[in-house]
Order: sequence, then structure tokens, then C-alpha cells
Amino acid sequence: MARVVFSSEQQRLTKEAECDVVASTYRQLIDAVITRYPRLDRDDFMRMAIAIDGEIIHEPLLETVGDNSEVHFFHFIAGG
Amino acid sequence: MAVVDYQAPLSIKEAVTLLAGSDIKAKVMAGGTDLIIQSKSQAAEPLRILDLKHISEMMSYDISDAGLSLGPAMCCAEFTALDDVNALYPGLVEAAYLIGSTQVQGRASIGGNLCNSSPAADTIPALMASRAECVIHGVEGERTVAVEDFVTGVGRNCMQPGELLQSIWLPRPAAGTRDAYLRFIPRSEMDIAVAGAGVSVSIDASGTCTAARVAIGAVAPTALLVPQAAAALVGTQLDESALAQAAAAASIAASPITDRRGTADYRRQIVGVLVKRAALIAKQRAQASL
Amino acid sequence: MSEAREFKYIGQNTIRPDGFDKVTGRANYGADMSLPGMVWGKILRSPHAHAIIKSLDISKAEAHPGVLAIATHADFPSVTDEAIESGEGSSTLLDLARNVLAKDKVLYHGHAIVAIAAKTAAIAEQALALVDIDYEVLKPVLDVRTAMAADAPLLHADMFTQGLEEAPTRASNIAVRHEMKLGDIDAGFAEADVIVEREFYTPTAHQGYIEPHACTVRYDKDGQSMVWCSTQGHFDVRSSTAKLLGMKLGQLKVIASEIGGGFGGKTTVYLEPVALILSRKSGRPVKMVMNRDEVLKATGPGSASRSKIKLGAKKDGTITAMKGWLAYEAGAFKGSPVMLGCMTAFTPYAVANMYIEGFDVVVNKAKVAAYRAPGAPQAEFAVEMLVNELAVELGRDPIDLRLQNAAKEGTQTIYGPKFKRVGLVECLEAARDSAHYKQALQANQGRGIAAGFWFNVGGQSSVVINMNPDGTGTIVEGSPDIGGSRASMQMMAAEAMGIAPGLLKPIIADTENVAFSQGTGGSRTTFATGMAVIEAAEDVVNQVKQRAASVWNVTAEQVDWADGVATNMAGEERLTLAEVCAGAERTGGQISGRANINARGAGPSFAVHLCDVQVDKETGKVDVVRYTAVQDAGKAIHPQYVEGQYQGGAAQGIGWALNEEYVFSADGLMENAGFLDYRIPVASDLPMIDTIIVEVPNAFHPYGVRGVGESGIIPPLGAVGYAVESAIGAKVTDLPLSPPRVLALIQGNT
Amino acid sequence: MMAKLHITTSINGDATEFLCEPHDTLLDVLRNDLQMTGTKEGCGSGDCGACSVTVDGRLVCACLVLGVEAEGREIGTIEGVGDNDKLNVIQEKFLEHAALQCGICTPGLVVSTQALLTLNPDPTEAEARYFLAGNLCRCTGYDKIIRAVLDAAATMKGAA
Repeated sequence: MARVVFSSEQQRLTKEAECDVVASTYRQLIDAVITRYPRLDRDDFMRMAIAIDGEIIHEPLLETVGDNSEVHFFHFIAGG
Repeated sequence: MAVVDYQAPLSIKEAVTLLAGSDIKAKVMAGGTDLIIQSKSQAAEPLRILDLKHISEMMSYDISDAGLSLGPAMCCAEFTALDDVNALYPGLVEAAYLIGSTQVQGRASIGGNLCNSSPAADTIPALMASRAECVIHGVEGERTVAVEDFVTGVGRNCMQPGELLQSIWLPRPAAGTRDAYLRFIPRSEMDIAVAGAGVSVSIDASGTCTAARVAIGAVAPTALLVPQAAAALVGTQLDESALAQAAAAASIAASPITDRRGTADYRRQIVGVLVKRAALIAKQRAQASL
Repeated sequence: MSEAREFKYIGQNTIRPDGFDKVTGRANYGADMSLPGMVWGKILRSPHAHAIIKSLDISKAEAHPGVLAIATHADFPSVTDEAIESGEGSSTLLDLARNVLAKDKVLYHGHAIVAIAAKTAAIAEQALALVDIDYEVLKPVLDVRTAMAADAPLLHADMFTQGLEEAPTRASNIAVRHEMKLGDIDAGFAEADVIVEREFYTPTAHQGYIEPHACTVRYDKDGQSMVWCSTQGHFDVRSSTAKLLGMKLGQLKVIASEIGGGFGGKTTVYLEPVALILSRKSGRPVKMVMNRDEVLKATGPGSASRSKIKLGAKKDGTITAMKGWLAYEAGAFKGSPVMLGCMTAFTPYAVANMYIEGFDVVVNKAKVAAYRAPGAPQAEFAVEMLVNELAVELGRDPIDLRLQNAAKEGTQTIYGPKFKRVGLVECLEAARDSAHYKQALQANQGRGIAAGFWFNVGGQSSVVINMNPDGTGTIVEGSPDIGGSRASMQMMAAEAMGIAPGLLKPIIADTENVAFSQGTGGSRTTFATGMAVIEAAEDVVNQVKQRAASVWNVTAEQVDWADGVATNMAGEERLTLAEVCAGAERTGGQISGRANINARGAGPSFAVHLCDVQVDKETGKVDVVRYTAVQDAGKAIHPQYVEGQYQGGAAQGIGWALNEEYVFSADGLMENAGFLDYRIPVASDLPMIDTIIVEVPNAFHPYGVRGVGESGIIPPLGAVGYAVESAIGAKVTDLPLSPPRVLALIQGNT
Repeated sequence: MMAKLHITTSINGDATEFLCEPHDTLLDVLRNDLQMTGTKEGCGSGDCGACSVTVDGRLVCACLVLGVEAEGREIGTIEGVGDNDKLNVIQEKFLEHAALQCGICTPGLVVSTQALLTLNPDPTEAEARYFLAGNLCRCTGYDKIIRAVLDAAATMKGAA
């Protein structure tokens, strides 16, 4: 089971801060999350930053997710 | 203003003739550090510039037992490097040294600072403190006006159309008389004075102040002589209580405004601090000159 | 990077490859380009802070001799409200178009309305005076407090606050509300023995780059238009400009000139689309250069902010709760970095209970742009001031208290991930052990300390390394070099290839000569583009090994590579890189390495600053007398330029803390739009700025790089602020600490 | 409107002629007419020093000098610093100390430093800071610039 932690914006839709899903890839993880929380918008995930086990990743589509991975979604970070 | 013509007269006579005969608005230029910016920023009134820097009297100085006759267009960088002037008028040199950056001092002049007549001009309080006079070449000949009577308002002075500031005269300070100028700015350099104070004191061998001049800048539409502040110093040893009284008199005389450079209340307070501190420096210099 | 390693070139102070051009005046910046037949464009700007454009008549200007083209908002094809990438990533195309040339309404003093191209700049300016505009002047809102009031004049009648539980029914100047939490904030305060709380204000401050915005453009009907401009991201200029003008990306080449400072302010477009319209209409190349007045009035400053922060701690020093409320000015259009303020405010601390809400608020000022660690200095200033107060309340040394609560590996951040290895503790220890911290203070002096956190950014970078037949090479990258990054690229490639840095010449290619690369910002270039450079260099090495193997008729695995030389492990033969390159035509053609990456694993850089000030208690003037900047670089590729980033960030932050602010009249007109009265620090304002480079490697970068550009501007606000507070013994709430404000604090008149 | 003025001057020792309008500044002339873009424009009001040049050896801002005033004068610009392809000591020290980041202020600072060291070959740190206060730099915090200036002074003194 991977642990998914939602951003504060997402939490307004999920009403939960985090959940556990069974997934071995990022694609499966998103599918599972959206099945559980239909109010989440698939496109919104593309506009968020994600971190898998603390590593900030920008191109997650092909990413694998470990059994005990923690996946965080958060606001996109730009800079000066 | 848009500069459409430029002339570089070689004599005061030629300059005055050009000034009087111009068919369009004509302005004389010394360093141009104010005039060139003004000419960029305003609407398209045509302007003829008469550059004074090719007139040798405008660019030179003469120091004698009677005093200093200063060409108004000499740049501050040249002026502040004059050792003989610095020995007698350290306050005026200080003021000239404070005008803008090194680069600006390479152009800006004391005459230009005076004729631009900004309330915050650094040299004006210093000139007042040192009893300076303006020698004006007019259509009907020469006239002399004390600096405190020269500036009449924000950006205004007593010169009539066709007149030209020909030289600046400062009487030679006796031994025991010296000046100082201090200004306050938010940074250490590059700002316009939030307040300024020029002080000249004369002391005798016992250390008693026998005469004083106190002038303040950037706290009223023009720089002001403050006789009450001077009176607070005369007859004292320039001790702390006399300095405090002079400071209070300067604060009372001030009628500052609030703007992007400081609040009225702040200016009123610090002009007193500057008078006090400048008077102390002048006192030390006066003592050293005895 | 998993373990400390020996480097051959990394960590040396080489002479930057573009240095010769920069000290001789040969380097070409935004305003240095001229084209044959070029004409000049100038912009008419709003004299009001808030007004409806009732009518706009350009007929007299059009008829003025020498005028070649006029542009207004009507020249933009129908733009949509699609989101666009900029420094903040939260702007829309429609807002951008309305910022570049106003539509129906002007929203700040200096807002662009009409652009005119003429044979000379002087003629263009004369023609601007002939444009007739009838305004209905409206009341401006100049501060988040007034803007957030229920009865405030509205900038945008169609803007409804996002992020509320229930969709609002009334329009508002509040664009977005954000909220973040961790743990149970009420329980956290219930546990606390000591609580401190204060409200703060930070003013509008400008990035203050010395080079004004400038571009020279040529619109060609055959679809080969080009823009030469000063920008932090020429690919972003291309996409914004192309979208605004309805062009394909392939129709527009953007060439990044040398850039004379950006600090976030050159991550968006102002002139480029306008100049292209003028060029299209006039059929001539057009040059546009802002003056300083325009730069300050109409290009992105950093957000002014108001904040309320409350902290709670136990007697033993454990911070149990951190609570915050932030409201940031976005300027005329939504998109302040307040979210980044929420994400950074408390992040230097490992605290179980946190809550913060942030408001993005429009006001009648120029639309803000990113400014170095956007959003972080404002929020972290407030928190650091209170952490110092907490130390006093608890009777603790402020560094010691921070060490007790410092974020470290495994700390849960409020914004999401747990930290990997970070270097805050090491920075705090270095500050504590510094000679500076041990030096006694004199009369009228005070000392401040503050920490700062910035995420750092990865993202997309593309690099090609083209090798020449003599073994020299060109590193072709797409990240504009603002502060010497070409030197770092050269060194990282040299390290990866094992050859002298001087053999490789780094260049910033235009948008046609390298694949898409994100702009320089967020402290991403040395990290992300550097990672691409290393990968491209390794690609070259692999190809060279292949070629050597084919010469020796062995496999690549049998070729050893060290110090730029291939050795046949099966025999004694050796081939240098230059020899392989020289023979490339016989082994499969010329050699070039490439990398197109989306860099992951950006590692935060923490900073800790120490500041000593001396206060003139009669005038309120503050002098910084000693300053030390400590920061975790991960790995300093070129230590001098790393120090330079620390020092430059410190100087900007000191300016923000002491004297920099926008001054507006009650009518909303900017009164200090020049370097005379927008007072950035001059050489005589500052002492030498001591630096301590801490190196806690970022495990996700081959050489351990974190990125150093942003964090250095965060701590100065709190370090200077608290130094003044302790020198005068009065609580500081508002910046800047200009002499009148400090004197009022000393005299108790706040 | 008058016809353009014909000016004869010397720039970096080269006899030079140009035509200009009476309102053109020396900076306009250098950059736009003579294509000498090494002198930079940061403010146009004498507040930043990016356009520092010398007129008859005196350090000034080219934005506060009219082009016509160049008549008969000796103008010195960044293009005249150093000797062809050889950098002078000041330029070398700026590179050695990494005294530049974006580099837009660098030509002005090099010209100003040359003026400083001509007037005062052995400046203190404070003297250098005050002399150069009119040359704004937003990138460096001035630390490395001042070190480069002081090192250049020491090196030039050692060589003299």
C-alpha cells in the first residue's frame, strides 16, 4: 500500500488529508485515487508538484511506486 | 523643454548678449546635472542652452586676503580639491562634496546649485553660513545680493530675465572663525538632503563664541538663516545647553513638508540635531584655526 | 550524491568564460542591438492609478510626421483566460494581454495604454502627447486592508474569490484564499507555556536590476519573426508572445541577450509583444527600451504584505504551535506569491502543529512579478522576528532555540513531503561557532539572527555538447546566465569529461538552436541545467569510448576513461579526447552529446544570517556594521560565485529592510520612481559581507548541488529587523526601518 | 528645428566626428550613433553610474552631458580601457575576484575605478566605497567589487 497525501486544495475536495492505495505505478495510483475521490480532477494532477518518498518529480507518468512509498501532492513551485 | 539650440559663449558679455537676444526660451548651463534632466522630462517647449563652461572667469577662482571669488560654473570635483579653499571654508567644501556622486560632482557646480534654487540644495545653507554674496551681471550692470536674499522660493531666485550669476563672493574668515555643513540622508550617499545645516562660528581665545551664523536647508521653501539659533550660541562656550537652545531655535524656525524623503515632524527634529552637530564641528575647526 | 568525493575542477575559482566581454564592454545586453532600418517604439502610460478609459483617439498621433505604427489592446487577437507559465505559474493570458496594453480600464499609475513606433524616439514621444484619452477617474485601493474591505472599490467586477468553502456571490479584490495545516493547532497552543503574537507589514519593493527592459524585434511575414531581448527565460517569452499574437512557436525565434539582472523580474513579458505588433504594422524592425521611471512604475515589484503570526512554545523550548495569516498584494492582476509564503513561513522548524492561511489580493499597483524566493522573505521575516522574541521570553540563546526546533531529515513540511537530508542544523552551528557571533556589541548596537528556507526548483533543461575535431567543444544550453552560471556549466562538463574547463565554451542558444529549457529562476540553473550538462558530457564520454573501442576493435566495456584519455584495458593503447575527435570522421561522424531532462530531486537550501547594526538614536539612522551569511550550497561548484549569491541576496534584503519602498500619493501615484528616491544600497552603505559556505550534499544531484540564488534574500529582513529591535528596545513591526520610522520607535510614537 | 550639429572630438584617443541633435546626450551619441554600446544606460538621470565615462579626464555620467559638449574634448570610455586584447589590472582583478555577476554595471565600475586610482592610488576601503557610491550594483553586494578595487590598487602600486 502506498500512502497518498493530498494538498490543502485537494483536501477541500477529498475531505481527507491522506489515504492508502494499492498501486505499483503512478498511473495506477492516480486511477485508484480518482476512483475513490471522484471530485478530484485528473487534469489538476498535471498542474501539481509531486514528491515520491521526498524526491520532487516533474514527469511522474512512468514512475514506479514502492510498496511503502509516500506520495505527496502540493502546489507547483516556481521562483525568481 | 526640448533643447533645440546650444551655444557656448566665450565671455560673460557674449553670454549676456545671447541671453538677452534669444528669440526662444534660453537657459544658462553650468554642469547641467539638473538642467539636462529637466529638459528630458518636460513637454516640448523649445529651449536654447548657453553653456558657460567655455568662459574662463566662470571656471576659475581667486583667493586673497579679502576673500574668495568663485567662478560659479567650476565643477564641485575641482572645487573640493582646492586645498587653499578647504583651509578657509571647510563647510562649503563639505557641502559641495555632498552633491550627488563622484560623477555628478564632475559636472555640478556651486553656481548651478544656487541658481537651481532647490530647497534641499546643499551648498546654499553653507554659503549663507559663510556670508556669501552673489555678484549678478545684469542688463544694467552689476549688482550684489546676499545669498539669503538671492533664493526667493522653490526653484525661484531674484535673477531677472537676462541676468547672469557672474561670481560668488565669500569674505575671508578671520582666525577663530570657521564653518561646517552637515546634512541628513537615509543612505550614506546619493540622496537629496532630508535636512541640512550650515554653521559658522567665531570664537575668541577664551573659547567664547563671539559671532555665529546658522542656516538650515530642506525644511522650508528656501534655505533659511536662523538668527535665533545664532543668538543662542553667541556669548556662550558652545556648551551643551547653548547647542540645545540653538537646535531648538532651528526646529522652531523650520516649516517643513512631508514628502517621499521624510515627514515634516521628522525633519523638524533632525534639523536641530544637525545644527547642534555642525556647530560642534565648526567650533573644533575654529579652535584649531586660532 | 551518496558520499563525499574528490573533484578535479569542481570547487575551484575559475575565470568565467564570458568575463572578458563583460569587463571590456563588448557583451551585448538588451538595449545593445540595432538592426538596419530600425525604428523606435515608445509607450503612453496611465497618469491615474485607477480609471475607466471612456474614449481613446489616436488620429492626431497617427497623422504626426514620422509616426509609422500605433498599437493598442485592440491589436491582440482574441485572447483567452488560459493559464500561462510565468515566474509564478499563476497568470492568465487575458491578464497578461491587459497588463501589456490596457483594455477599457487602467489599473495602476504607469499602466501601458498605447504604443507608437516612429523614426526616432523623440518623434515617438512627441506623438504620444497627441493621443487623446478621456478618463473617468476611480478611487484607487492601495493596501490589502482597504482592498479586502467589503465596500472596497473593485478592480475587476468579474473576479470572485477562489478557495472558499462556499462559492461567493459577490465580486471581490481577493483573488484566492489558501489554507494549509499540520496537526492540531488549538492543541498546540494549549500545550504552550509561552505565546508570542504580532502583526507585520512589508512594503512594495522592486527587484532593482540595473538594466531596464529592452528588446529589438523584427516581424517577418514569411513566419521567421525574431525577438532579441533581455530575459530570464527566452522560451517563456516565445510562448507568451506567440500566444498573445496568435503565432506558432516555430514562427518566432527569441534570442536571449546578455541580461543585466533579473531577480525574478524578467520572467514575464512587457515590451516584446507590443514591439512585434508595431513591427508587423510598420514593416520595420522596432526597438523598445524602458526608462527607469517605466521600470519602477510598470514592471513587477515584489508583493507588499501584511501578516499576523502567533507562536507557542513549552518552557523547555519546544515550539508546539505556529499559526499565520498572510495577505499579499498581487498588484493589478491576481497572482501574488502568497501560496509560496504559506509554504515557506514555518518550514525551517520541525513543529507538530501548524496552520496558515493566505490571501492573494489585487490593488492598484503594478502587477507583481517574482522576486528572488518569491513570497518567502515577507512571511519568514514575520516568523523569524517572533522566534527571536520567543528566545527572549524563554531566556534562551536564539541559535540554541532554533537548533532545538530545526527542520532536519524526516521533518514533515506543511506543504507536503518530508525532508530528505537538509543543512539547517549545520548552518546554525556554523553561525553559532563564527567569530562574528562571539564578538561583543558596542553601545547603540544590536544583533539579529534569522533563518531562511527555499525549496529550489528542478524542471526542464536541454543541453547539447558539440565536440570539435581538435578536442574543444561548445556547451549549448538554454538557461540565460545572470550571475556567472556559464562558469559552473563549463566546470561541471569538464569534471564529467575529465578535460580542462577552458576547452569547453558554454553558450546560451536561442529558441531555435536548443530544445525547450525553463527560464533561469528559482535557483534551478546550476542544479537542473547543470544536471543536463553532466548528462550530455557523459553522453560525449560514452561516444568517445565507443569510438576508441572501434579503433581498437574491442568493446566499449574494455575501454577505461580517466582524465580525458581512453585506455584500452586489454592492451596499452591510449587515445586522448582530442585524438578521438580528430578521427571522428572515420569512426562514425562528428561527436555531440545531448540531454533533454526534467530534473527531479531539487534540494532545499537553508540560510542563516547574522547582522549587527548601529543606531543613531537622535536621527534613527541604522548602519549595518557587521554581516555574516551562512548557507547550504549542497556543493559549491564555483565558490566565488556562490559567495556572490549569498552577498547579493544579503544586500538586497538589507535594502528591503532599511530603505526600499514604493511611496504613493493618496491618489495612488508613485512618487519615487527613480534610483534617487527608490533607495537601493550603494557601496558606502554596506560593510564587507562575510560568507560561510556549508556543504550538505543533495543526494539527487550527481555533484550534490542544491542551488543558491534564492535563500540569501530571506533572512536579512528578520536579521536586520531584530538587530534594530534589540538595539532600540522597541518592537519592530513594519518595514522598511527607514530613519523616520526608527526614530518614531525610539521615541515611542508608533 | 535646426540641422544636426557637426562635432569634432577625440574618443579614447581617436579623432572622431559625429552629427547630433542639440538635445542628444553624450550617452545617446555613443550608443546609438557611434555604436559604442559598452557604456550602459541604467537610469538616464545620473543616479546609477552605468554610463560612467571621462571628459578631459574627469569622471562624469554620459547621460548628464550633451553630445555637443564633446566638441574639442577628450572622451574616455570602457572601450578605451586596456590595450587592444590585453586587459588592464582593474579588469583582471574584477575577473579574478568575481566582482561581477550580471555585468551591466561593470563597464561603469571599471571606468570609475580607473578614475579613482588615478586620483588616489592607495584608497582605503571607505574611500573606495564613497568614491564608487554613484555606481550601483544590484547583484554583488559590493563586497567583491571593493576587494577587486583594493587589490588592483595594491598591484598597481607594487608594479610602479
